[in-house]
Amino acid sequence: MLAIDAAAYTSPWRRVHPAAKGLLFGGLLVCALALPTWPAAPLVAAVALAAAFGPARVSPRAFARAAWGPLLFILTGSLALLVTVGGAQGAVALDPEGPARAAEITGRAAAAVCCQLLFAFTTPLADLLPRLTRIGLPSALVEVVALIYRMLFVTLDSARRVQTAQAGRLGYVDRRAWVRSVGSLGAALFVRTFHRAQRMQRGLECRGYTGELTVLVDELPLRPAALIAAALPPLLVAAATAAYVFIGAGP
Amino acid sequence: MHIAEGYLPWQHAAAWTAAAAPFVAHGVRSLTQAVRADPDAKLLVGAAGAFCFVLSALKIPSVSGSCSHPTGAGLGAVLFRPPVMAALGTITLLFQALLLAHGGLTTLGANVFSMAVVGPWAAYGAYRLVRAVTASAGEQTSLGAAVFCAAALGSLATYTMTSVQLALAFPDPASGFPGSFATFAGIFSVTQVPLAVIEGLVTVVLVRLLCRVSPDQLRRLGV
Amino acid sequence: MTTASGGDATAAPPAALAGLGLSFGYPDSAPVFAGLDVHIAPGEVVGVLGPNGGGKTTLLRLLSGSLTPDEGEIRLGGEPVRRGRRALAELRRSVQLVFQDPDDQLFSASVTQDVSFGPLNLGLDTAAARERVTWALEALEITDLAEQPTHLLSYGQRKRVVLAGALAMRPSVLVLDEPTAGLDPEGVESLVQTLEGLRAAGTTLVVSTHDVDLAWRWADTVLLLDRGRLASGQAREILADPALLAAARLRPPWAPAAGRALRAAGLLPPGTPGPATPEEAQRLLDEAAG
Amino acid sequence: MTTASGGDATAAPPAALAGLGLSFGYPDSAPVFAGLDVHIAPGEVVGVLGPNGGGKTTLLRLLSGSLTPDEGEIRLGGEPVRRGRRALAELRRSVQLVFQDPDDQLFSASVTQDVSFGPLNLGLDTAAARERVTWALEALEITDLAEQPTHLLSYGQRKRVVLAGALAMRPSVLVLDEPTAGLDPEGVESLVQTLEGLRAAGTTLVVSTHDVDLAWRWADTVLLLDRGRLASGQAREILADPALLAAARLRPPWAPAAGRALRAAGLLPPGTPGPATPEEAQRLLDEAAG
Repeated sequence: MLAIDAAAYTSPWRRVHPAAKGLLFGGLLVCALALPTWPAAPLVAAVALAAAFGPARVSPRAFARAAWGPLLFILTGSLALLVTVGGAQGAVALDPEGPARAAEITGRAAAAVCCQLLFAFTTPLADLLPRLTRIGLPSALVEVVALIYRMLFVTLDSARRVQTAQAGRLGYVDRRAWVRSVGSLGAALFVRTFHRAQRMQRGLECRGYTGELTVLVDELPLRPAALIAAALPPLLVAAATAAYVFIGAGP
Repeated sequence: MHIAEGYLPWQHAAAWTAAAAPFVAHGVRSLTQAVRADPDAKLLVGAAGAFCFVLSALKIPSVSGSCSHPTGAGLGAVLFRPPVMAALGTITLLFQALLLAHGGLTTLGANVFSMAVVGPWAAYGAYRLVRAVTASAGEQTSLGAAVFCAAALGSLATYTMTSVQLALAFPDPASGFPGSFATFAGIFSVTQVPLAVIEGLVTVVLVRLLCRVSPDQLRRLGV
Repeated sequence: MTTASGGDATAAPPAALAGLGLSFGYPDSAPVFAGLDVHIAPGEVVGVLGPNGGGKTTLLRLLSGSLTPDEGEIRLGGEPVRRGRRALAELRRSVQLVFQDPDDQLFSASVTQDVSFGPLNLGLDTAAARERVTWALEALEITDLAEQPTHLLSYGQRKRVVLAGALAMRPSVLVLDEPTAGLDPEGVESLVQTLEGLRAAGTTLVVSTHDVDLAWRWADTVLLLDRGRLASGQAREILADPALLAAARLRPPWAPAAGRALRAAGLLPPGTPGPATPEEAQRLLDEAAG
Repeated sequence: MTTASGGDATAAPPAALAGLGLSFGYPDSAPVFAGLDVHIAPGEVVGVLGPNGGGKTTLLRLLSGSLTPDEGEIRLGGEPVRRGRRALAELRRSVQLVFQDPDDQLFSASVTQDVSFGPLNLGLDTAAARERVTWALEALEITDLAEQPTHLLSYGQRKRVVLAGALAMRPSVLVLDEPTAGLDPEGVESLVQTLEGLRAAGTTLVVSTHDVDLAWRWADTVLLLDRGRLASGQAREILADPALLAAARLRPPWAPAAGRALRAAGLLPPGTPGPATPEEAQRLLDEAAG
């Protein structure tokens, strides 16, 4: 129903422990943010994309569709960096430093977005969320987060069907109708979601619910070899960047 | 308008995370307390969270003819109060980052601060204020005006805060923070001011309907 | 329903609604149809049958303009529906889709408000919209529900309100997804009666259902669908063909077997249609016995 | 099912589950039942039939402890269920209720997680709970879904997962609200096969349905309900009685009429049970013709 989510469940890396994937993509993300953008950002992007389209077999089309939104934000945001206001050249002027600054930020953010997306594309939330207790989050919170994850799909499904029904009766034909339709859609979803919660409460009581939503979490082996393999790419990117900077600073 | 992953320098990302943390911690504490006190509350909180996520995924018309999404900050603040919204908003933003690629993980703190803290608090303040001022004007008018102001102001406050965050991260080389704030706010205001008005109208339609369909639920929530 | 593939499509009488060469697939999954042809004659009741996941709902959504085909075209009254917002709005107005779950289509606080949603979107003024509402509620025999809040209605009542909301658009074709699901036998009977009334008044009905017995006694033509068209034609020919039904993973209806048995017993003259309902069959048997 | 009114209740064999003198009403509305008696014998399939709003779901919820009767008592294996949390928990464990809409009972994102919820609430350790999950998924033939996310499953698959969740509690009675609603004929058939397997393994089944034809061929006993009990007894007696069916606003099943016609045609010896399915009737006719 949501493209990234659906892809994550069929990812060949699904059985890899989330911690290993977190280390790989998190490490690359840190490289992109903390190291000098040139050359770290292109290196990070290249390594992340190679991993994604190679062993993790992420569909390039699905990836491009998902990346489009954040990239659009990055590009429009960077437009603002091209100009300077209130300076010596008058109210609004092109900033001679602007293009370099915009390019740097665009590069860094684009590399970072790759890391984030690829983690999302390979890590299903059903595998990730129950493990959040292990990093110290209260179990009541984790249960609520997991419950929201399940219920949002049911609600999203309702939203789509109500919206289709409204469109069939020309509910989105002009802006006025649109406002009325979205408002009544929101109200319908509110009512339905809370009724659903009440029915779910009954359903869970039949299975002995007393307040704790304890479930079995699938065992995923966390092999030291996987952790080392996951840590290697970020370390290599960091080393390559350091070497580049060192050589560049040399004679 | 979620700040994308990697767009903020890491120092800024860390600072906004620190700024948002106490609000989120407070929200999570009140949420977990409510859930521990009453096991029924767990499913209701789940419903509220799912509702917040789906609400912010709905499409509303914008000037350009394309569409955008409501922030939901105003409605959420009126229905669930700002402290709970800090927690629910954070969960929503986390799901948006991982499921929709809206906003990032390192920029989660910055986005939480603008969308789950500043927006809801501004909306709630506006709601309370307008409610107090229009108390004599009749329930329908008073509620309608208050809900409109809450939703519109909540939306505007969110985008103003995002502009502040971007301006602080990228000050104008000549005029510093004020200049770049003017630039970012100027670019966003073209689309965001009409969107805030539309979000206000949508929220009024929504709350009016809820008053008729689900008055008990609203009373329980204290609207 | 008359179906045509390829060249003789032009020779068929003008269909109320048709799909020519429809191809459609949801993103990231196998196509549901490739090159499907569907012709729906005016004033017919068309039964759409097939297994779950066979594409019944997808076809209904394509025909009513709530999905756009990847390839192929929809024809409304013989005219191809052009791409673009205005043509799409006209298709949606003329072909109203009624969902299986009435809660998906009820989003207003009161029955009148809900039924008036469509007419108001057509740009009618308040008086004209009110007239439409009154007429639609009468046609569905639920005038007494006009002022009721929607959330207090029974399931069967909600189904009728949703139908009234669709009817208030004055569609030429009503497309119904599993209209009898969840209704008790009495509710099914009374809904079918009401829909027969609409058909008598000139509305074409396209109905998806799992109920082969209902399709046997009610549908004029039948379309068997399992990811692509399996067969279409006169209901009583298609539904009497065990091989076709097996291909569509359906069980046969009871009526043909009962009819054969009654003819074998000499209680029905050869060549006459069999009983449509078990009550009819019982009556024939009782008459013979009594 | 054996039913008893008044004095002879004690003479009946110990029921797997019984309700004696059940009265119940929802707040602010007329009572649904007053003094209803229900006896369910071990190992039976009990069909609960009646119009919408007739109290089928209410009865199923009372029997499974999801509602508490205003008056009367529930007996589990002959023993009255005392009021109080522990007795209620024991009733709920032994009598598992499966709702019509699977989304009302699936709260977890993964199938294994969801099915494990009940066993863990019983206090089983991880290994024992995992064993129960494996066993329940095998019994419902959905072992391949173990790792799937619930929101990507089809409707029929979700129905099976909910059933597995109930079965993992090892109940003595499974109470199913409209288990076949929304399934296509093939889905109905395969679900009935699976449930028959559970019955063969000793589980008692209480099933509400609108499908009189299904009740005829599957249920041992039937309970007709329309705000109070109308009748109960052997399925093939109750469902062959037109007067009773009319009182419950049900249509008769096809099978008895078809059976009569076949006997009248001399294709079935008198006294033998009629065909349970149209396929069977066709086969008899084909054999006679061929």
